[in-house]
Amino acid sequence: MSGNADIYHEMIVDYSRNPTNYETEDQRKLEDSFFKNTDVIFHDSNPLCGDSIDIGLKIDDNKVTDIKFSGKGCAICMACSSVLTEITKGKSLDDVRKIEKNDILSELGLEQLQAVRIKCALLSLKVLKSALYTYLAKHLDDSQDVDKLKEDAASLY
Amino acid sequence: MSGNADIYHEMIVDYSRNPTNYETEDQRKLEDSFFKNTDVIFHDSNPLCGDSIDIGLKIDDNKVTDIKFSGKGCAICMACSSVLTEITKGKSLDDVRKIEKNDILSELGLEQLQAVRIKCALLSLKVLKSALYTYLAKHLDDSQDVDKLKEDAASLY
Amino acid sequence: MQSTRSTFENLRKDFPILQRTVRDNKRLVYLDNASTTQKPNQVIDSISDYYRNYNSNIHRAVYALAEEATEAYEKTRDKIATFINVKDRQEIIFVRGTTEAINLVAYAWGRSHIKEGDIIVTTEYEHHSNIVPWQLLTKEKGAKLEYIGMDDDGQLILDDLDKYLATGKVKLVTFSLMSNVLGTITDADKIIKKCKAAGVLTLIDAAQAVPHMKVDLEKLECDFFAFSGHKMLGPTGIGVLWVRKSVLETMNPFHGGGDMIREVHKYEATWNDLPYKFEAGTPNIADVVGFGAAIDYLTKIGMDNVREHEVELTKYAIEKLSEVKGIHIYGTKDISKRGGVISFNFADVHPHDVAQIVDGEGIAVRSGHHCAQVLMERLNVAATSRVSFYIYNTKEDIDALVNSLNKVAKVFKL
Amino acid sequence: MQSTRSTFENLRKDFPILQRTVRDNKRLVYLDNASTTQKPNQVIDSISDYYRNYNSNIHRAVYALAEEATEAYEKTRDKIATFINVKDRQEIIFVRGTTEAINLVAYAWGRSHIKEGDIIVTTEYEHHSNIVPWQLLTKEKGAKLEYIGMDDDGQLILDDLDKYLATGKVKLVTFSLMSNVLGTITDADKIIKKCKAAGVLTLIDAAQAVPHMKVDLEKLECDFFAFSGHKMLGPTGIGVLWVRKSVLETMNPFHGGGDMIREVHKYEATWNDLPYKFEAGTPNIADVVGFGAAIDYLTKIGMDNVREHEVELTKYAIEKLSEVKGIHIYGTKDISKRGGVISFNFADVHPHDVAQIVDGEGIAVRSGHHCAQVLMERLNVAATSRVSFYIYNTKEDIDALVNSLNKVAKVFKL
Ligand SMILES: Cc1ncc(COP(=O)(O)O)c(C=O)c1O
Ligand SMILES: Cc1ncc(COP(=O)(O)O)c(C=O)c1O
Repeated sequence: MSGNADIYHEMIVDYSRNPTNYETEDQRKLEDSFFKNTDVIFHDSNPLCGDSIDIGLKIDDNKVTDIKFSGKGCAICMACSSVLTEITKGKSLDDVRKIEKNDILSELGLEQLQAVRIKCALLSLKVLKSALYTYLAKHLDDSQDVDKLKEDAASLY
Repeated sequence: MSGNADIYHEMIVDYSRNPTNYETEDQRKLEDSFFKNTDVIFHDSNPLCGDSIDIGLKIDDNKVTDIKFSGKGCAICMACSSVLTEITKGKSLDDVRKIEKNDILSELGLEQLQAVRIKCALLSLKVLKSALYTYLAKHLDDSQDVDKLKEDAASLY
Repeated sequence: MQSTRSTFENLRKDFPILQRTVRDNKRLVYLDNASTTQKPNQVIDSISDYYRNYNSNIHRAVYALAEEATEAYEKTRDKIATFINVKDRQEIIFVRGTTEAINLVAYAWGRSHIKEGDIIVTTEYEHHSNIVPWQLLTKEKGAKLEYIGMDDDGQLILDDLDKYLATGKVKLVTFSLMSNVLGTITDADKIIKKCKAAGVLTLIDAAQAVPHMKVDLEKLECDFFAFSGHKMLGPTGIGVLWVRKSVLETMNPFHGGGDMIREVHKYEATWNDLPYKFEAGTPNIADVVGFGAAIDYLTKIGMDNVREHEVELTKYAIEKLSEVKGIHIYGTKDISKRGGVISFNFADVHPHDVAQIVDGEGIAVRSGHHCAQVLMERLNVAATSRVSFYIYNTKEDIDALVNSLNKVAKVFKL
Repeated sequence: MQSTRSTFENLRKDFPILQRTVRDNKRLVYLDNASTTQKPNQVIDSISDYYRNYNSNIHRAVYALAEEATEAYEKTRDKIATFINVKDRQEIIFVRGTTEAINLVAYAWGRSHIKEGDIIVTTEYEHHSNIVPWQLLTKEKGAKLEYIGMDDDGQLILDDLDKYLATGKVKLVTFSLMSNVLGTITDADKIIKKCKAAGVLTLIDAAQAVPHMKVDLEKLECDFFAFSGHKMLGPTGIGVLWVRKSVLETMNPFHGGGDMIREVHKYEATWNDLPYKFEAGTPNIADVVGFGAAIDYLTKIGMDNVREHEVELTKYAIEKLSEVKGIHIYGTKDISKRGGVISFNFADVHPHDVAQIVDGEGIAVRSGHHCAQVLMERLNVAATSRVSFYIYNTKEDIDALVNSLNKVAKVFKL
């Protein structure tokens, strides 16, 4: 394994300081907070490290028209969440379902991340998939389909 | 340590087959059973091996006028119980309190017995001391004295 | 796989303790394997290796040691899954041993699922660890504990089970797959089939089974399954509870603490994913690693070969013991229905005295109630002597035992 | 006793893991001792020696191996009694670790002594293992869990305790003797005095205290006391619960099974003497033996020397870390009130990222909530970085840490 610091290239450090599609706790308290106006919100946390992420989605015509995240996490978590929201925005629900872990990891050069940090990197993807099945469970009659999505989320790491 | 079989000299084997001051389960069921006519009975067992001993005492004028045991145990246990009852019979309560483990062990040449078998050898002494404090607790006002006896029994092994 | 016989002859050299002598230079003949087995160098060294090279707490830390320790710990879970044929590693919980496993079920499942009037069914040949937890639970809940009786051949009387199931009140049937006293192999398929038909859950105490024969949980279809590492070449202090996922999901936490939580707030907490929800606190990491080495060792031999070896020894032992005048062997003589455990009594000599005299000859034999006092009552004996075999035992061991019994006969003038 | 400094310099050679390198040949600098410590050869070898020479189940069998194993197992109990100054060995119960110890109390004492409306008091700086079991218990019983608050210097606010005690409803006050995050040493004497005056029992979580300073239970006068072997040079999987005899005698059994019973009949059982009543099933024998070796090792060094060594390191570390721009250290700077645990944050860099970057330099540092999320909430942080020392750490280790933090500063452009 190469030096651990190599993971922390410019992009990740930048994202960690300036996450995209991000709302702070204070912003969420405001009247016009994105999170007060979504079609679905999901929250999850990493029991091992305490990283904690919310994702909110606006969905229209089976498309994710807007997405934001909020919460606390390490640089890896914040960068991956940022990239994930960028990838997701505008995609059809079907395409969102197809997002795989490597879509995120490769974008940030994190394919070699060790197991314990993978959980930091993929927490937001897990939350996104969970948000989606929560939404679909309400709007879809096909419970088998939803179960598959749920399994998908559970087996991420 | 010398050969284990050396422990099993004639006397022990004999006692195990013909215990003295012993009542079988069947005898205890009879009308004139000793155990139906005692001043105190105590029961205890060895949780490690299942040896299980009852001792009954007849007490008169602060003397053990008669004593019997019943129950199940190995040769060591049966021999030691036999010897113990022989020693005890006729003694004043004060003298019974003074009976020590070596009084039994030395009688049978068992001073070198290993720890786990010591419990077989001394179970009946423990039961006797417990029987005594049960009796005294009823007939004596001095609870401190009884407590000491109780401790005595507990610290045997 | 090479010839089985030479495999078993060769492996004795892996067990350093078998090279030692006891009691005035007597060769150690270890025949108390139902209690705990000896360990091969491969297991002993894997534990030292862990402490020498990558000891660390697991799961939470990011540094190198923690990464290596976590991987080794979790790899044992996978090895166990393969060994007992479980598809979902989340169903495998590490515990101290079979006793803790069964108590965990009694607390974390039992306390929320057993109600007044319910019945839990066990058997007359259970180990105390599969009786006492259910006594405690049924007493607390005002439920009832009932027993499947045993016939004189050491087989369960399944009519009893039918009778209890017919009441409609049975919530759990719990039994050992192999008796630790008689060696009887329980007809688990039959019991489970009856229970499934009645919608009743089943728990298998496999402490004596997993070490000695191939067990396939896909086929068994029980709901709870428990065994101990130390009875199968593994270290002391580690065992496994397997619970079917759908049942596990209905269970409350057992111990509260680190690693089993997701989020803790002052007045409430949420739980970690399975199986971690049931593994609170720093686990016995080194011994999990050692347990993995034990499973590797057994896998290499092959569990069918282990069984075959023991069948051969058991047959030989029953034959030889039967030739000694005054020996009474308990349980069935049908080898296909029993494992390598033989309980016997020798004339009127108390088993303790038997054990002590044969110990003088270097032979380690167990005597007593074997944590099965209910069975002792059923057999109407205070105790038995017991020998039990494992992969490193030989026919010479049995010959030595028989010789030493002759010494018992002499001392007690039989 | 020879010069202390040379003692501590010499003992590093006893720890094989400290000779290894990590991450591209970097010297291992192990600074996560609050999580688990490394083990000296003396401990590692005592475990191998057990398995190689006298492995056997204990207490019940009469043969030679069992005699030796039982003696070694029980000898550790005596060593522990001496180490923490307990007169009555029957008060010492072997458990897996602190987590199991506290849960045992919650089940075996709590469930029969806590009733609706009762209050259990804990503190804001507890480990999850001293919070979650009480949440579970108080929820089950309709009782309440209350917290002694912490001031900004990391000291408990004992006025809170007075307030709760005044209600007359408090049944137990439970606290750690040393915080695993801040290193704060709790003023146990003061708390216990107040509780005794109010007739309230006290439990001490000593997981972080026993390994690092002299503890005297004759003087402490608490009622329950728990610690883990793996945090004090001992193996994983073994720990101690001490309970005052008069309290222990009021407790129900925890696990049912072998060794904890006196007599088992079909529908009822009676219990073994203390402490065996609370040690059901085959215990972790090998690790009890290893734990004994760890206590011997620490006894030889002397706990006052251990404490002195750590005070020196902690002083040095606080000094050096304070020189790094952007480092914020939590808790008191008064060394007499803290142990060798330092939690800090580094500017806006998340502790995980700090840990990962310093790990690249071979330095094992912990990041996260340290199983103390209630404290994290109190400190208003998501996580901290934590370093914690033990007998084998040196000032060079701290210098290496500080150097690696400069690397973090560079990566994150601080
Ligand atoms: C203060 C404190 N209490 C309890 C524990 C739990 O100990 P264990 O994980 O050994 O059960 C720890 C260690 O993690 C601790 O630091
Ligand atoms: C059938 C059976 N069940 C349970 C146990 C208890 O196992 P442990 O002592 O490892 O918890 C044993 C072993 O003693 C056993 O033989």
